[in-house]
Amino acid sequence: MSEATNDGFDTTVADRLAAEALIVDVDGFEGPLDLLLSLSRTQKVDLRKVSVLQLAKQYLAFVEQAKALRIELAADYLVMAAWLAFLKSRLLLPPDPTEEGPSGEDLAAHLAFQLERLQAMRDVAARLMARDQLGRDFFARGVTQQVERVRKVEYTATLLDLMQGYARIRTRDEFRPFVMDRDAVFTMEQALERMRGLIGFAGTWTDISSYMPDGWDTDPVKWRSATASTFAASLELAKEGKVELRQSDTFAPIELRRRDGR
Amino acid sequence: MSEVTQTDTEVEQSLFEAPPMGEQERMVEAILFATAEPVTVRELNDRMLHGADAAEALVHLRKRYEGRGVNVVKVGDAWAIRTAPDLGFLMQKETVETRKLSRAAIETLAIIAYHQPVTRAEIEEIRGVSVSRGTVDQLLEMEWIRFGRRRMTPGRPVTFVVTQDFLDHFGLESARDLPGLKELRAAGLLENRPPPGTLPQMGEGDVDAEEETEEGQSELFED
Amino acid sequence: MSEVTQTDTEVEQSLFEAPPMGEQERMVEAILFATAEPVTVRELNDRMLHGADAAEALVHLRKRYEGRGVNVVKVGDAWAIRTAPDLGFLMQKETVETRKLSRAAIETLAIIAYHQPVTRAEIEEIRGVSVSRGTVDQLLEMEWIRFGRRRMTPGRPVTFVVTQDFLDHFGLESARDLPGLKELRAAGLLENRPPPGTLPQMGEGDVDAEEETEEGQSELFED
Repeated sequence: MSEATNDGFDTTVADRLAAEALIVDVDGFEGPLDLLLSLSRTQKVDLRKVSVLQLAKQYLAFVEQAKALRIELAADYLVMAAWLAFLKSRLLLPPDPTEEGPSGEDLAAHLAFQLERLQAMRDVAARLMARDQLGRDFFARGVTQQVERVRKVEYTATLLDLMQGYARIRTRDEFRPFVMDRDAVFTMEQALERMRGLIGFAGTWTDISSYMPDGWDTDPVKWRSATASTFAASLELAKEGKVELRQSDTFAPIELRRRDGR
Repeated sequence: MSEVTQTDTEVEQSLFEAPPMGEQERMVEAILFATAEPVTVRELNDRMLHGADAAEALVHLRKRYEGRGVNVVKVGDAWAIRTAPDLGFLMQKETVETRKLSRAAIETLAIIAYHQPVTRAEIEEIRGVSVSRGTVDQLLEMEWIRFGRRRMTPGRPVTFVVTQDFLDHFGLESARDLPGLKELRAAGLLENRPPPGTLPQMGEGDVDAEEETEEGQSELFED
Repeated sequence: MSEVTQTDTEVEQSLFEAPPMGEQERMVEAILFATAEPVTVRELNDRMLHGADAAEALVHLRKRYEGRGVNVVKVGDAWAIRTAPDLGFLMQKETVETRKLSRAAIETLAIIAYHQPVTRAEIEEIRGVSVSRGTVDQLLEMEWIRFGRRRMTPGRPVTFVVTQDFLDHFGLESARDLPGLKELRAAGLLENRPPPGTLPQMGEGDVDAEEETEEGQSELFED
């Protein structure tokens, strides 16, 4: 830098400063709308009275300048430039009745609305941040007492639960005799076994009741069980083809004899 | 309801008589003092004895603390005790360094507060630039904003609204008390005016701008 | 200390006049509220403006909070605001969970009630399964059973009996009032046979290891 000639130094510095200013500015802007808002401030009027035409010219001039300085502008800046160029032509030319779409004035009014709204949001954001804030201007309780949650489990049982519980245990005891009650049950297996041993002697028709086990006729419960199992065993033996069964009449005694020829 | 049931209820209630108002005031005072977070009237009633009227007790308590070193403040539908703002200077020791919010975050927050419920596309339309994920995430993380209802428009976009923490932080009783809200509305600046014809879409296009209008806002701001 | 220094101090103090006592009280109130630790008078004076008299402000403030929901209390040589002792219950939320006693516990309890005084070995013999320590401990803890006299048999085993609490809970005058087996049967509580297709389980009965044995047994009865 110090080696530069006086002339060269002057031009480069001016150029560079201008370029840097623009670069910094473009970087500092949050998009084309923000840039437009900044530009509109140079008009030093109420945003409602801003001249959109003038704003469009300013913006386009800015973009031209950026191009001249070979500053790369983001695509949305260029899109906005194209749209503003279109808006500018609409605002300058007398309205063409054959042309469709919104008028230049409508478009300009909306842009002005957008700028005003953005500015309004910035103003209230500033007002919001200027408010007293918790932890900075006013404070919450320093010591906090958490609500202690005491969980207490209470077990309950009703008298019915208790009695049913006891009944359950005692019933279990009563089931044990019931298991022994199997003595009062003459199973079909027992009957089959008994009859298989006896049918060898049954060459003639015999009442099946004569195959009933000994000593089972005194207790009616036992009697019933033995009758059922003896009858079932007879059917089983008939199915096996070992015996023949006959009954002369309904409720008449059922008779059995060994089947010959086997 | 049958008469029997009514009588039963009465009997039950008389068993737990509400303590006198002075006592209720003490209870509310103790609960609010004990907690840093705002407490809802409902929770106060739940924690106090049967038949307590926390809402009334709060009216008395608020009055009692007027002009004192600490005040009873309303935050949304909850209540809290906060030090008087003019005494903040005494509390430098207690000041918590808050992360400095970026300009984008502050603007986004303001837009959400004033336009809530508001979609991301609407925020982008207002700011003229796309909203970075990080900005929204930061505000969500600070619990200053939360998701609101989805918009019943194509794509069913999510909306954002501000939270009770936000109100608490900025000492607002409700979102209706936001500074300048009335003026903004009167000036039509909270309207979602659709761009005439075709405009260059800024940020992501918001397809549903027309249907949205203000109906969403009215839910929150008008009663 | 040199005279010069003293004069300097005086000048400095006169520049900042102490605020009126009411204001000092507000300050102390705010500091005590917002600070996590109890604060000493010295620290209060340091944080307030020059010439403040925190000690006096504390006297007033303490008086102001007398009988309120929170009180100004001295903690060691420092001061703090604390919930009034009689309102401590507000800081606790008791949730009572009612659970049904396990089947194992009910059966054990029933055996103790019907057979008291009874040893653990006897309970096990009657139930047909071993009695877990936890079950007996739970019943002891509930104060429904207690230790009775030791049996004068080898090993001098402890016995269990039911307590007055037990009788109160079940509305019994004495354990002798428990219905006998005949009455249980008459009440339909003793079934001779489990209904076909079901296990002989009454109530829902939580499944624990001990019950598995029972289920095994019941299978024996159904064929």
